[in-house]
Amino acid sequence: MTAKKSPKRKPASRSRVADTTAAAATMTYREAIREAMRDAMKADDRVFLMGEDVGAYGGCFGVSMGLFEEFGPERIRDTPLSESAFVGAGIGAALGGMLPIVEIMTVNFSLLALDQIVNTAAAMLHMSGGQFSVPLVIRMTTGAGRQLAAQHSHSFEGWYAHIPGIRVVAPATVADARGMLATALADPDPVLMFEHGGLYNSSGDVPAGAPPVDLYSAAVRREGTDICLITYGGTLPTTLAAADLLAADGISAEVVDLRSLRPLDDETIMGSVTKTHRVVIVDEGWRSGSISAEISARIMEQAFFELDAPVARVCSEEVPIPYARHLEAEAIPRTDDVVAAARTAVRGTG
Amino acid sequence: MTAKKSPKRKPASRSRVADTTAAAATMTYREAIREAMRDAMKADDRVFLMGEDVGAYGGCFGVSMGLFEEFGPERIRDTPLSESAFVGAGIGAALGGMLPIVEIMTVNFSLLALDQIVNTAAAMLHMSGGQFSVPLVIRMTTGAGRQLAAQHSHSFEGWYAHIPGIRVVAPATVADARGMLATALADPDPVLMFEHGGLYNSSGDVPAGAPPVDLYSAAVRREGTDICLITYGGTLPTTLAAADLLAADGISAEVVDLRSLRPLDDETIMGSVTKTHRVVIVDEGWRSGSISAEISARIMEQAFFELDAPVARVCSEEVPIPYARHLEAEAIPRTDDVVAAARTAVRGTG
Amino acid sequence: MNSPVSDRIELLRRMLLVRRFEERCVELYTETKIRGFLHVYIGEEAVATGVISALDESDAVVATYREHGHALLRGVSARSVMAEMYGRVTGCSRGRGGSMHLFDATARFYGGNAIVGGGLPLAVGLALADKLQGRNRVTVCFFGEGAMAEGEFHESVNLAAVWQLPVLFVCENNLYAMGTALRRSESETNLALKASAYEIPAWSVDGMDVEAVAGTAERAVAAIRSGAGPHFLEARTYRFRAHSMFDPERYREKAEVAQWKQHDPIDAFVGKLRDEGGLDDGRLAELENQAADVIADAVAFAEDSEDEDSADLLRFVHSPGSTAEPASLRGAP
Amino acid sequence: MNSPVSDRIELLRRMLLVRRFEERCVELYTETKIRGFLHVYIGEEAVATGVISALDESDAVVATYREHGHALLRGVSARSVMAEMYGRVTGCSRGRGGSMHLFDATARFYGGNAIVGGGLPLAVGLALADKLQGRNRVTVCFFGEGAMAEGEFHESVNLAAVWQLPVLFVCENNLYAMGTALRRSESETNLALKASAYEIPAWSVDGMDVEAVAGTAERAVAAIRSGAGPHFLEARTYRFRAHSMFDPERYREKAEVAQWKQHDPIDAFVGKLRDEGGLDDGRLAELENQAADVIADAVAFAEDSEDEDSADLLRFVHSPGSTAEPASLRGAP
Ligand SMILES: Cc1ncc(C[n+]2csc(CCOP(=O)(O)OP(=O)(O)O)c2C)c(N)n1
Ligand SMILES: Cc1ncc(C[n+]2csc(CCOP(=O)(O)OP(=O)(O)O)c2C)c(N)n1
Ligand SMILES: [Mg+2]
Ligand SMILES: [Mg+2]
Repeated sequence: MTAKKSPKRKPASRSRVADTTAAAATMTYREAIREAMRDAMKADDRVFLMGEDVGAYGGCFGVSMGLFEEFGPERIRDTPLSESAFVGAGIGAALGGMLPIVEIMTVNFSLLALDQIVNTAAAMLHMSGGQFSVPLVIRMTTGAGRQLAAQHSHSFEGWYAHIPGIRVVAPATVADARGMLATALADPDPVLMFEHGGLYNSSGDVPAGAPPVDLYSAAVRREGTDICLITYGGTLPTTLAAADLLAADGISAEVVDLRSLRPLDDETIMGSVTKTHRVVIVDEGWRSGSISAEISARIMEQAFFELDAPVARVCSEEVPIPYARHLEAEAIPRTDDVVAAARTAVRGTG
Repeated sequence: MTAKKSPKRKPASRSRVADTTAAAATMTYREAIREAMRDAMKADDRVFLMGEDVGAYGGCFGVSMGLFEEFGPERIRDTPLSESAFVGAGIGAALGGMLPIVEIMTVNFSLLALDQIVNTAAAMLHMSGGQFSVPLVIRMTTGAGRQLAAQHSHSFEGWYAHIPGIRVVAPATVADARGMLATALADPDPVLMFEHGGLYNSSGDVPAGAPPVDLYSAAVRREGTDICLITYGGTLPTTLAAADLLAADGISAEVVDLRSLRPLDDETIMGSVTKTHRVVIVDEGWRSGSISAEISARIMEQAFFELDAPVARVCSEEVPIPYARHLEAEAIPRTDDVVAAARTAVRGTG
Repeated sequence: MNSPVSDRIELLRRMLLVRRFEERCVELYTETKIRGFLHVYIGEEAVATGVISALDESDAVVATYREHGHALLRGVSARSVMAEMYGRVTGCSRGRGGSMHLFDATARFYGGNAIVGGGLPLAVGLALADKLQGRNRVTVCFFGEGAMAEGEFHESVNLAAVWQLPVLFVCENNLYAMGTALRRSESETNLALKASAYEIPAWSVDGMDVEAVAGTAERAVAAIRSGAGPHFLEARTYRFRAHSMFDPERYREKAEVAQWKQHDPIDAFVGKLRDEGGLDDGRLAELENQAADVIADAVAFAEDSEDEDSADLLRFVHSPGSTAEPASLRGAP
Repeated sequence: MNSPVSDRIELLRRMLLVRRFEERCVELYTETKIRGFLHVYIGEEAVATGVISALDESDAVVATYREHGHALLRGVSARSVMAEMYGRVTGCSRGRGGSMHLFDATARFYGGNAIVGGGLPLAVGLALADKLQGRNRVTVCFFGEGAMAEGEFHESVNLAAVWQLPVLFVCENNLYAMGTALRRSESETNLALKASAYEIPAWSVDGMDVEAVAGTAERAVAAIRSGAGPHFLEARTYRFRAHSMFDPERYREKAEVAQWKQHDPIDAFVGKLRDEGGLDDGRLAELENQAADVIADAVAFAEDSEDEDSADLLRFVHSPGSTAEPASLRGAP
């Protein structure tokens, strides 16, 4: 399968991407993903998008709007409602030399395709003794906050991060949304990209040339000295807002955006822990067995003697996300929760 | 749905169970599960078993051998190969007033039914505002050690423990295998029971009357003072063996068998931590995002100042379980690994 | 109201109530009183009205996320449905479900499922329970034509057929799954023919003709009750409105929609009843007023209702009294 | 050996090799040289032999956990297959897969899948890649009749049909899924009829007659290559041995097995060739010897091969050089 590799790297190369978007630009998260897909489709004819209503409808959240008209029904491919088959077909197409982008409307529906993702996509390379790599990118919407209730609102990205053989990324900024897809397509193995539904309308800057973003390093979004707030995806804004409030309160919080949930960037995490000696992890996943537990456990293992206070977690309440606005708001991490947890860690009291 | 409750409790009541097995007995883990199912079927006509080849074939691991002849095809119900539908049918039957036991041959196949388990069984009671409880028991084989390779050998019980609305239990002893099913059937909510394939042939004693075992308390399998070894299911024997070796080496290890992975018995865990001040968690799940991470995080949160050393984890390597015996053995927790980790925790060196 | 209904005016009354109720819901959505996803059934009312009129009280109904009408027709009160969409504690799901998750135990209304195809295995299980307990009840399962591509459809219908369970599978074929036209999602677009491949009786009916639907459903339900096993019914209908409140409708021609509106099930039935006598302007106005009153009362009720206490957020994750309940679960920040 | 084969002796040679190879595997299993699950194809050889003889080198094959024969017939060397069952680094999957996970990139043999029905979506994707790249290749997907109850069958065949992809779906109907008889798992036991409900050409063939299978497969493959879209082929066959090495076979009568053994595809073909000339004792002995030599060589190779270095356990979880590779992943105790 080596033959596949060199060209597969193409879409990632700066030059190619630069061609299409020279100057820095401000756009929405939704547009950033769309632009990234458009670039990739132009850069490599093995790239195609498939999923439910990605074409004629324009994407259930409008992400692929316009691509159907630009690239046609073969490459912007509407699928029947058959999550297991079209995700599996994405795996097969990847094995057949394509670079598929498969869109699953919402993370809850991805459970219908979990067998294909875990038992095949993640295991294929190893089961075949290294013969069959699966250069597949699966994109899906995740997260709560839009009153979509218990079958449309969960955050399983941290859960997926348990599976060896796949990468799990969660772009939280417009620049990352713009820059991670090319890198994901250039990766020879399956990459799951989680887009928090609450971020689609957020807007931000994309640097000139829309530089590719790697799939393993966390980013320090804000420097601080008193405490390290670790988060990713949809809770980055919440966490940055908390850092502002803490600053006003005289607490200097560093904010680490994980970006990649598998693998985790232990180096950046421990670096910040060693600097601040106090940690709060903010994670929209359900608390028990969340990625925040893994991070806490790794800090325990790698930086125990650096800690001045136990690592704290601010997660979603362990409940199927309810519809009613006030209940949903109560169920997911709020800025106040983060502030309170940070105060407790620093001063021993919220 | 309250009407359902009182009779539903029946199978759990000592008397009923006592009728059928008065004296203490020695049996295999396999027989214990079978006896528990037989009792339950006799005790309550709403109980039935369904799954692939549970009937005419006798169960892929022989657990239900003989029950088909005893209870007939209606109550020992062979299903087509349709994991999603028959698990979902179990949910529906539970809503319809039955107490179904659904057997899934192997944990990997349960991924095909995950949508029904997570999006429906776990969420139904809450989504319906408390109207529809789902008294369903799902049994499945889990774990490695039999050279069944990457699609038959994983340990997802800790992964399932992330989901609110279900209980996850993993009987590790014959007595628990015998005593947990009645309690699970008496529970008004979905219970997932994980049976490690390596335990089926193990034999042990069942106390007179085969007393029901609750679904929330961990058991201290061995008392110790120097270190606490926390485990469950298939790695209990491994861990007890390690405790023996440690004893010979002058290290007194306490062994905690979690029994229930959701909910976790924090009280027993913290009790042992407070007593020993050192902890090693042994878990056949893949390390990252395993239940061992959650336990470590909780100890961090609830007993940080009790720790004399960082909590350590001995987990499976993060690889799809390989076929070759030596590679498989290398991939899963071994007694030596546990001993080494415990030594390091106690003496700062393995 | 769940005993078989012959009264033609009653059928009209029900369709009108559903139509007006949902028209009001759309207004309330734009007023942001209702949030989340809202999928209306406008144009398809004859299907659920006809089918549900063929059921007994003891029968069960499993529906989809487009189920306001099914809930009302099954006897779930307009008050509790509206309150649910408002997210109130007085809602049929105590505000936890919203538009896509309406439930009612007394009406044996099992939801309300936002996973396409997710209700089919449930219906099979409900019917299995009846069979095992020797109860002569029928379970009706509604789903769209798009759901027929899901593996759950295939597995569930086969299971019901192999076990000869009392299920009526009702496919609401409105020709689109969001923006995906039937011909782009199913290689066999004759859905009754497709279903008959499972060796079960499968019929098609004009889903815009409430009496045709009611008549066919009655025959199917009677056959199922007599032990003839599962049946499949395709109702050919059309969605007059957007899929949800977020649908730009770029996938179908306005002309096609206009064309179908010519066959509005309510207008058609009104016309029929006028021609054949039994309905005049006065009676019609009366029905409209009744519907308006019920809806106004439901909205007032929802407006005046309380929200669930936030402290009860974790209630019903497990059954009350379960040793797995909150405290242990609740993770304080 | 992947170009269409007309030579009848060659067909026999292949069936014999597969039969003798698996008979040896069973012995090696009892000698504990081979472990895990072992599913043999004994009695069904005519199916894969006939179908695979109809393929070109450039075509792709997706099989199940009962795929030793398919691998050998596709040209995967007996040495690498046997070494794989021994768990050696020289095995076709470097010892990581075992009996259920045989893979070979050069033979375009995509496994080896232990999830019933799991290979179907894969085959659809492989065919989609060919269509998108304008390559005139065919993908053949083998699965058992039990797999037809899985949702993956339904979703995959529909997808291939809607997109008119070059896939040949081959159902090896051996009447049982472990202990479950076809009539207890499928409401429609005429599987070709069932498949035709997806609006694709669907044929049945006597799976015990290698020439009949080869001829039918050739017609199907030619049609697919000419752009006629996916085809379905049911091969009626029977499993002479237990499902796996752990099967007490309580679900079928010895008489039924004996009855089917009367139709042993190899005995039948040998008889036919003898009658029609072209095969005599000498030639047959020659073929048996050839097979014996290949197998003896394969066993010797496997015996002499090395195990993978344990230090390489985490190789191939990600592609070599990936930033997600080991160190970062490996959790030292
Ligand atoms: C498993 C799953 N996939 C996708 C969706 C998103 N979705 C919601 S409704 C819908 C269309 C369903 O079409 P159909 O079954 O015809 O029912 P209709 O909406 O036309 O009544 C889709 C794709 C979902 N809710 N569940
Ligand atoms: C999804 C899944 N369910 C169950 C099993 C266990 N299992 C392995 S083979 C088999 C029987 C399959 O029967 P069939 O498809 O007819 O193929 P055959 O074994 O007869 O060749 C079963 C149930 C599995 N491997 N995967
Ligand atoms: Mg539709
Ligand atoms: Mg079979």
